Amino acid sequence: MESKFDVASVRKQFPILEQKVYGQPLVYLDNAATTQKPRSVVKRIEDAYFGQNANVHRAVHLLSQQATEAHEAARVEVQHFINAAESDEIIFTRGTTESINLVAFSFGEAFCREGDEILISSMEHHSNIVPWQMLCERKKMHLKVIPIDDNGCLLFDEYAKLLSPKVKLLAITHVSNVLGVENPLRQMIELAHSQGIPVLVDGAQAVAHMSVDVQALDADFYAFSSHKIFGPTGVGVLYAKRNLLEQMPPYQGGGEMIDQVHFEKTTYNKIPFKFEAGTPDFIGTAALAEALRFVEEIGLDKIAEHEKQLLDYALEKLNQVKGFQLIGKIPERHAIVPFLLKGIHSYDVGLLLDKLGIAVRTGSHCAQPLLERLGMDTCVRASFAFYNTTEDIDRLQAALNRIGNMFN
Amino acid sequence: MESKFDVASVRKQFPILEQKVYGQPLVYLDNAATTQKPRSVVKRIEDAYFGQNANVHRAVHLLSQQATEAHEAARVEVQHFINAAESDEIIFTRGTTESINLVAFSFGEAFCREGDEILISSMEHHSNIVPWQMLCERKKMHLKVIPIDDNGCLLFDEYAKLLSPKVKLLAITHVSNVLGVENPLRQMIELAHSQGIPVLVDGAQAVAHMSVDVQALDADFYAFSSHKIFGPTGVGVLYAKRNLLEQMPPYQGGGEMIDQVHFEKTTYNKIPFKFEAGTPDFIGTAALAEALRFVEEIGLDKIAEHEKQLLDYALEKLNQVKGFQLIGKIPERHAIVPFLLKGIHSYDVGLLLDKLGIAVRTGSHCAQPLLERLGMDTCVRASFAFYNTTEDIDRLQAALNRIGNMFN
Amino acid sequence: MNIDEIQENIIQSFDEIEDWMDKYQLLIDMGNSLSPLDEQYKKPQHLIEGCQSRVWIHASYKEGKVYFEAESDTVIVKGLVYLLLKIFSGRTPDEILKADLYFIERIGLKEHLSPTRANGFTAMLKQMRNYALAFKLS
Amino acid sequence: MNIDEIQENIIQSFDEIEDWMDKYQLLIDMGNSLSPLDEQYKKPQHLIEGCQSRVWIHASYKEGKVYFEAESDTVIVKGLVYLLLKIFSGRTPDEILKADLYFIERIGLKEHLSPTRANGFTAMLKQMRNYALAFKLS
Ligand SMILES: Cc1ncc(COP(=O)(O)O)c(C=O)c1O
Ligand SMILES: Cc1ncc(COP(=O)(O)O)c(C=O)c1O
Repeated sequence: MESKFDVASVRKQFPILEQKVYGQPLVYLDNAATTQKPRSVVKRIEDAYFGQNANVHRAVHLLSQQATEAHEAARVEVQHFINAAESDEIIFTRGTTESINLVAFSFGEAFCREGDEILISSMEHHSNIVPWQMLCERKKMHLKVIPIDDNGCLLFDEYAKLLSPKVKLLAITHVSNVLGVENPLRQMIELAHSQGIPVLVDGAQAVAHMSVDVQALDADFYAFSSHKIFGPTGVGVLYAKRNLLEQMPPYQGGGEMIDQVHFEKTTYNKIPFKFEAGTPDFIGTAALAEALRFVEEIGLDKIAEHEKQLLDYALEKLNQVKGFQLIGKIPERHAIVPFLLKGIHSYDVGLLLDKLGIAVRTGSHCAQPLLERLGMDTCVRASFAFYNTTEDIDRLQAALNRIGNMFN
Repeated sequence: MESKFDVASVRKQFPILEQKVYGQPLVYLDNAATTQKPRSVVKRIEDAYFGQNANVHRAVHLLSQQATEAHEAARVEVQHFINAAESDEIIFTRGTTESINLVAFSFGEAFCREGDEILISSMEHHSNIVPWQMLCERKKMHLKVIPIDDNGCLLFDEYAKLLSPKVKLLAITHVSNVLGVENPLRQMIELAHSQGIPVLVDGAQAVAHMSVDVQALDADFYAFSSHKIFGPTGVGVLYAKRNLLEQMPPYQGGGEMIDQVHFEKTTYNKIPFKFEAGTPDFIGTAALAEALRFVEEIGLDKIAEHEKQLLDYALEKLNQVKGFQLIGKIPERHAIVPFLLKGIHSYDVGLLLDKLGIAVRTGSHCAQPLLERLGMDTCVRASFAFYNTTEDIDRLQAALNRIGNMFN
Repeated sequence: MNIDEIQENIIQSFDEIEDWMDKYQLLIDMGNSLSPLDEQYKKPQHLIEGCQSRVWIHASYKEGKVYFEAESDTVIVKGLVYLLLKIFSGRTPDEILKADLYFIERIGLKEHLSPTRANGFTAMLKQMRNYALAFKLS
Repeated sequence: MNIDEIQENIIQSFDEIEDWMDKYQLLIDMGNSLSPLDEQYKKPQHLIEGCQSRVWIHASYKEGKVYFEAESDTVIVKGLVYLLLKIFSGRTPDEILKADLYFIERIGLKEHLSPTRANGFTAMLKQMRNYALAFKLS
């Protein structure tokens, strides 16, 4: 395979990839769960702790000013990364899950009443299901689910039928974390907007693999996690349109999210601070900015191209494995290969792959309803990042062949 | 001053303390806002990212197992640090603020009804005020406030009078972040419990300065932030008694907090996972454990002793500064000196101290109602950690003298 | 043979094998040789659900001894179950309750004992002890 | 003198000073020399509230020129206000709107322009421009 960027030199930036597992060089194919970090990200953390660590937004002293500047510069970096109109529309959270919970609460308080509906799809991650179930339970609302076909593709006509004035929000994943299928967001959002329905996009599995433009998508909310895009754990992003954020009440109280606090009456700060209660993870946000710069320097186009080649290569190679069953025939698949080995439980497959130095994920991938719909309890998922190579795939293929032989 | 531990060698573990600010060696006296990090904590972060970074609780592969073990070992470390009965009673959050918001929501949902009351004190940080105001607004409840005297000490008799069957929870700070005053928690909790009222303690300003035993206190909830105890930003702790946690509904949905997800009905995981939605900051928790080990190795008794000596020394020295006005005459003060310089705005004081290399905090310290009660808008706060020295105090004293002269 | 002798036997047969994959091959072979659980026992009340796999277990008590039958949907867990039955089935409740199960760690499979709930193995072990206790008190 | 000439003047007087504390001494002296704002203007409608300090500002328009009076509760911000008034007061709206205020950065005080709201200085600057615009359109 010819790749447009030098994967070997990119890999050098990820020390963990040199590690051995049970004596075998690590093949890390669990990137959809979390990604590895380049040196620059970890160095940023170290430099920040040893050079400019002080609480942000609060003090007049130099360290605090530097920390605040780094934190706010990270907001601008994120803004540019997803092409938001203003940096005030970027809210830092702990992760995709918290971003969605924030919307479920605050949007729910502002806009939802008994009898209203929230629309999601059958392929959502639990983090884009449970917050809505909790909202629906609290407010006596209904959760409606867009069905998918047997391949895992969303049924657009069914979606269209489910739209109604009762629907207060569509919450949909950009890319499925099990199937890698990309949803037709532009058309979906256009249709929802034509009926005045705002749309939240769960971008957890998209941002590391394709260039995202929230304005072009016209998404009202867009959520993702730093740790899935080569950044630190503990940080997430919620993009939201100003106009919605301004109408929504705060989610958590305390710290810098206030304007004036009196026991009788408290007024809130302006956005984004209204939604950032407590000391933010200002070291984490600075490190996330570093990760985004790392990705931008490689270029998402090159990343997508490399991953596409990897995926094609993987499908070709793995299809040669006896008993290999790819899950879902999908036209546009991103960086994820979900599969079963016929007659072998995926737990056994994952466990033995580990002993051969290959990290994949098995189980229900926090998407039980999707697996149930596809008629299975668990599956194996190999998921890529730009640092993966065709050799990784070769190792996977060889390992699966070997494992297959162990069960006969 | 003679100290029982070698502050010079301890300081070597904190590279940031060697930094220069405007050409002057840094004197960091803003520890109540956030603390600096020892090498071991930052090294732990680096080692974890480059050695065992994988999503926790989810996969069968080795990296994930190692990350999970480290994360769960951190829970046990926290348990021992505050002497909780079980590690299941330790919930990881983003910080004190989120811990309190979690309780305000989940306890509120489980136990509070229209007309009920929440009791707080006049000296609370905004993070222990606003969440309760939001709860009270949502549930049409009332926030009651225990008054303080002119020195900032809680009026115990008034507290006793405010207890009633309507009070569903007392939420009180362990140590005030402005005054450094410690509240008589044992007596307060005993009295509250005698009337069946559970107690949440905001421990943000306590844990780095004294040994905390949640069982001895008999606190029902205890919240603190990693970044205020030499650990990383973005991590916090909520201790809560099992029996309460089991009765409370989850706060956020998604990820590992579930047992089974069906669109019709979702069941939740057991504690602590029920309250930890989404990918936790497993690198942060491991680094927090490292910070707690660092503190334990020095020993909180020694730390308290050193800080007491520092405080005495500071009060003696600063009282010699012309126009120095200590805020609050308090018997038991911890590591915090709040003051005004007569006739000089605290913003001007803080700004000029910064130019002399001294970092303090000025403003209302996220405790506007307290400052209002004490008859001021802002004040200057110098706050210590164990790595501060008498030389730091000398520098502060000299700087204040110099600043005083600039305004005449 | 008593429980510890069986454990030593097991440890020895795994110790002879160097390669990880060969150890697992042995476990798989053991799993495949486990006699299937009678369909009547594959009911929810006998099910122990892990996050990724399931174990069904049935116990009976005859003449002071506990007999276990069990099965799992994954072959590797079945292999572990095979070993457990070899050790526990046909023992008195006291033997079971007093036993110190060290073989799992010694053969390098302690990951299966991790508190994460990937497989139902740990829960099954607990369940076997519960059965023993219940029979003892009955 | 036009706005830029005044800025150059200011820069020069600060450039002559080496020590940070002496620069601030100059600012403090300027602040102390600022004539107090008439009490009638110290009303909420003229107040710009920072997180740590306040600025009151009043503007009037006479014969095509904008006159500002202002005050702050901190002397250092008063010093900055003094400089701003020196530059802006008595100018036409167009001069104010077109002005590029570079002196603050050049004298090393750009921290006061940070978007954090510690002092009300940035907001005051914006407010002065707003006044100019309003008078221009009136
Ligand atoms: C007493 C007290 N409570 C709560 C907090 C909030 O902590 P955090 O901002 O880490 O959530 C602080 C610190 O700012 C504090 O001092
Ligand atoms: C599609 C999708 N949504 C949401 C999440 C939750 O992300 P996090 O656990 O970082 O909050 C994930 C990852 O687990 C995901 O893949």
